Amino acid sequence: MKTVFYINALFSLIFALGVIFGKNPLRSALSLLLFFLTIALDFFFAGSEYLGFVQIIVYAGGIIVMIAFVIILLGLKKESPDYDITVRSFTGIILLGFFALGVLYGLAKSVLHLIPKAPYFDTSAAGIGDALFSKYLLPFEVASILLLVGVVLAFIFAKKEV
Amino acid sequence: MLGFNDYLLVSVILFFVGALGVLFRRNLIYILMSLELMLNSINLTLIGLAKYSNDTNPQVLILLILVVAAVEVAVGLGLAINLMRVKKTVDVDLFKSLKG
Amino acid sequence: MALKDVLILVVKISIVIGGMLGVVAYLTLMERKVVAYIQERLGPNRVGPWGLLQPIADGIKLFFKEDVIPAHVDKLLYIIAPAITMTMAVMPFVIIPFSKSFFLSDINVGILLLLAISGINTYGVLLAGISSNSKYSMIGGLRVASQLISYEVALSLAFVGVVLWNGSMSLVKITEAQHVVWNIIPQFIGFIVFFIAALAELNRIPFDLPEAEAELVAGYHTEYSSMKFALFYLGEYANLTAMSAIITTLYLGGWQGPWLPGFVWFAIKTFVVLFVFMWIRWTYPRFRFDQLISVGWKVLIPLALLNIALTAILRIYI
Amino acid sequence: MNAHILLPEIILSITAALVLIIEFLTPRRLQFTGTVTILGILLALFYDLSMFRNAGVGFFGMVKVGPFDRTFDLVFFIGAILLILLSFDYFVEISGEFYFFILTSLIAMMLLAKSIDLFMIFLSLETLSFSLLGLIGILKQKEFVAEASMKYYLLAAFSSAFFLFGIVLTYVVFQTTNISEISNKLFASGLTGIKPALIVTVVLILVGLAFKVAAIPFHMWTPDVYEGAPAPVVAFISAGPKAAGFAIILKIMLNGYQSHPELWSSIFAYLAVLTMFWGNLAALKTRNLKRMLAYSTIAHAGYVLVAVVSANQQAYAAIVFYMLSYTFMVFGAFSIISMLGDSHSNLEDYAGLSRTSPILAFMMAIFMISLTGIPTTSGFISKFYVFMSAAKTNHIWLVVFGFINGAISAYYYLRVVVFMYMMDTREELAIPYFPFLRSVMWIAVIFIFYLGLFPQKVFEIIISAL
Repeated sequence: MKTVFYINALFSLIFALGVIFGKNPLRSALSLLLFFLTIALDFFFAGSEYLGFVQIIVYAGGIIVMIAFVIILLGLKKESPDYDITVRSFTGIILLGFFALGVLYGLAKSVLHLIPKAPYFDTSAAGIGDALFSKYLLPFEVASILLLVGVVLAFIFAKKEV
Repeated sequence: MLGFNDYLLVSVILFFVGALGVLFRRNLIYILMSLELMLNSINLTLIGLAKYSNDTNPQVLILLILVVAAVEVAVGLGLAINLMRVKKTVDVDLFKSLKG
Repeated sequence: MALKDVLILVVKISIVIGGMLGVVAYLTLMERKVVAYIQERLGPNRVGPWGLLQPIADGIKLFFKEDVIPAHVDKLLYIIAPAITMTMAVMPFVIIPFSKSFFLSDINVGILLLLAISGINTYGVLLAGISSNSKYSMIGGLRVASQLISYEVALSLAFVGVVLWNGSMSLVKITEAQHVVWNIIPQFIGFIVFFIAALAELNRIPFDLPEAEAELVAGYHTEYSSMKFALFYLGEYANLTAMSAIITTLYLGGWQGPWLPGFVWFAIKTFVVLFVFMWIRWTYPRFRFDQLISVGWKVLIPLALLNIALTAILRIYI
Repeated sequence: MNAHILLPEIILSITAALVLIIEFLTPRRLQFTGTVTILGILLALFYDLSMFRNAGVGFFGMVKVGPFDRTFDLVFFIGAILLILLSFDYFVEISGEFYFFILTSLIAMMLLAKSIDLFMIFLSLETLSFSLLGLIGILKQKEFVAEASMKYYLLAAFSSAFFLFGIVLTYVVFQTTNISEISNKLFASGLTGIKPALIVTVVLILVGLAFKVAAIPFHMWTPDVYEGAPAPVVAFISAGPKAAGFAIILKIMLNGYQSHPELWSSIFAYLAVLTMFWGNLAALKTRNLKRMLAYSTIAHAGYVLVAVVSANQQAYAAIVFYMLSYTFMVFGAFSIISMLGDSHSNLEDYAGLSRTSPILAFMMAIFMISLTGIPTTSGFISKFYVFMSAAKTNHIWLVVFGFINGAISAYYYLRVVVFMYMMDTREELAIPYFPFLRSVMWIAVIFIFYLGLFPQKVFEIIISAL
């Protein structure tokens, strides 16, 4: 199980690097799609079929198509000097590296003791729905407001006239 | 034996790969995609947490984070279209007209 | 899993895929015959009796044609695009129950699997359009992207109605729940929405703008030839079959029916739906693109939401 | 479930939906849509005040409402109403979604001040960021606005990803996202074994919060956004959302990690000093008034962080009081900037204003004096309360730094006054008569002097609400 997980993680990493170092925007978008699929596989491994499929539906069916659509619409092609390393970005990257090491170190030094909350792991849609509409009712409502804001915002920015 | 720490390790690494992309790229579309990487790697921690503490709640959080991610992309792409219309480029480093 | 189970599964899979490919091949003939009768012609009748060998002849012709890969295409994407289309067209049959006991698998969230498949299915057409690097294909690809995103929302909302009504996302359970009344009666609005959205998902007339011959030559597959073109062509019919089978399962009671065995009922219903699809194709004119998008967002999605609200009310008070 | 404790938010959500429908039916009737919005806000305010003393936990432990949170609401409501008034004169023709975004950002801020669940805070924060993005980008076809909204979006999304990661790691450490449960667990079992992880989570969360209050590592967006965005929106951003940011800081750090101040106290102290100095020093060299106010808002965030460090009852009240008086000061200043117009916000444009329009120049001088913190104005009183609370908890060095910064800030605030009164005008600016901008200006002046001369009553109300 561990090997399978890490092989999958390796693929995630490869696709993630493919996204951030890619030269062709469209290829990067596809790499991102494959990355999302590996994450969906992780959800399947953990036993949560529901989340895995939702992940594929939302990302593959919606988000990546949207990104690809905009890439074609804007006519973005290969841009050879798309990234260059200036002094500022270099220091940023070094700081980020130290930050990452710090986070890993901090997490490794502490004892994270997980206590099982239930006798078994409930991955059914019914279980998730119960939690969503009882304990997480208010976040759910706020998320709906957030979606509405997002829709109106995207509409306002993307439409032609003022 | 696969444990929670493996999930945590992978998710931290992927998160910072995404953050690297945000800092490193100049094209707005790439930055958007890197933001998606960051949000998704967070989901990986949550699914590990759900699995190893037999808890339903992190799964709900994953669903809601999906909502946030979708909104972020939609808004970001709308912004990109607007920028292309107004400034004819989506290269964020070329936006320097606001410098006092 | 014992060896015997594996063998049974392999046999089952080969039956499904083989049968499916056979059906798809003959669908091309069926379509041509149907259009011929609608237009008062005879249709193909030279190869074999009543033209029955026509698909085989077509197949041989396509396989032996020269496989042209244009110089300006993005090769990797160009090659995988038709493969995605064909694979994803076969995938829904993994969970469709053909009869009471004959199905490949039954998963709890079957409907989500269907949605995920149709999500990935988009990429076949989209990639074909983009990678071909020609204007017609590009426009076709763009149209596909916007069309499929718009109609997938309506499609999923129609699914929600069914899930609410039957209380399960497993296709087997949904079929079993229809043994008294088919879903088409309590879910009639949902059925209409689903059917129209399915037409759009399949890129069929009146929603076939991605490949509108009059404007775009052949849309996203303008640059394809030979085997790859055949894959697209067959993939289209495979998608059509899959969609008909899904409609049969979700709304027409699946294999349920009196006297005849379940499998026969399933086949009959699927063919009726297929026939309706073809009938529509040769009867209606094409939409304009803005009409297509506004139908999706302003008519179908509100209708689907209305359907969900009504279903919820019915579920509570009946 | 106790849903009635969120009645004001529910009223506002309904109003927001109504605004969208009105905009759909009769597009672009600014004053009508704005009036409906104000009515909705007033109704919500009425219920908010009538339930002022009602306290309770609701929605399965997601929100906890007490009188203190409702005092924060007051700041948000005032900001929103003043913004709507400013918008009547400032915008010629915009889509009515502007008011929708005002309402959603108001809802998000109110929920931020009330939620006691970390994830709830994250979602409200995202809603707030995107609503503000809508306000900033409402004139999207202008080049500056397009650029400002992009910068705001990028940093907001980036920092909220870090914030979310911090929350998730907190969830891992405590297996709960509820702030009071976290606090209980910390009291019960202490830091053994989890201290490094906790520091990591605190830092990650701080990244997100520093962005919202424009504190030092994530302040970069402020000058650009302030310069590019429409002036009324800038006033709104520097008042309400900043107060909301401080409300969350109080909530997470003071309520959640109450028992272990060593986790966050010193970080905030350094942040406060750095933020103050950076803001004030950067403001010295800029000659654009909007940009200068952006740096000054960073400096003011530093002053408020001083109160966060001292973390006693008086500090809590001082923060609310500070945000209340700051709201009036920035709205006053930006109402005058709006009158001159966004494209005339350089210092040179203000030269000789005392001759062309003496009232405006006088008012501007009052706002600048109040921002500096000179007695008889509310700016002085609010700073006084903040430094008092710091002095009481023996953070004398913070007070000293605060005073040094006050002196530095006097230079650039008073330079505006010097320009207005002692320089000769280069070109005549004909300023039309804007009834709504002027009324906002008068409201601001009245409250600045009211809070400056009779602060006791307001302060006592806030203290009693704690």
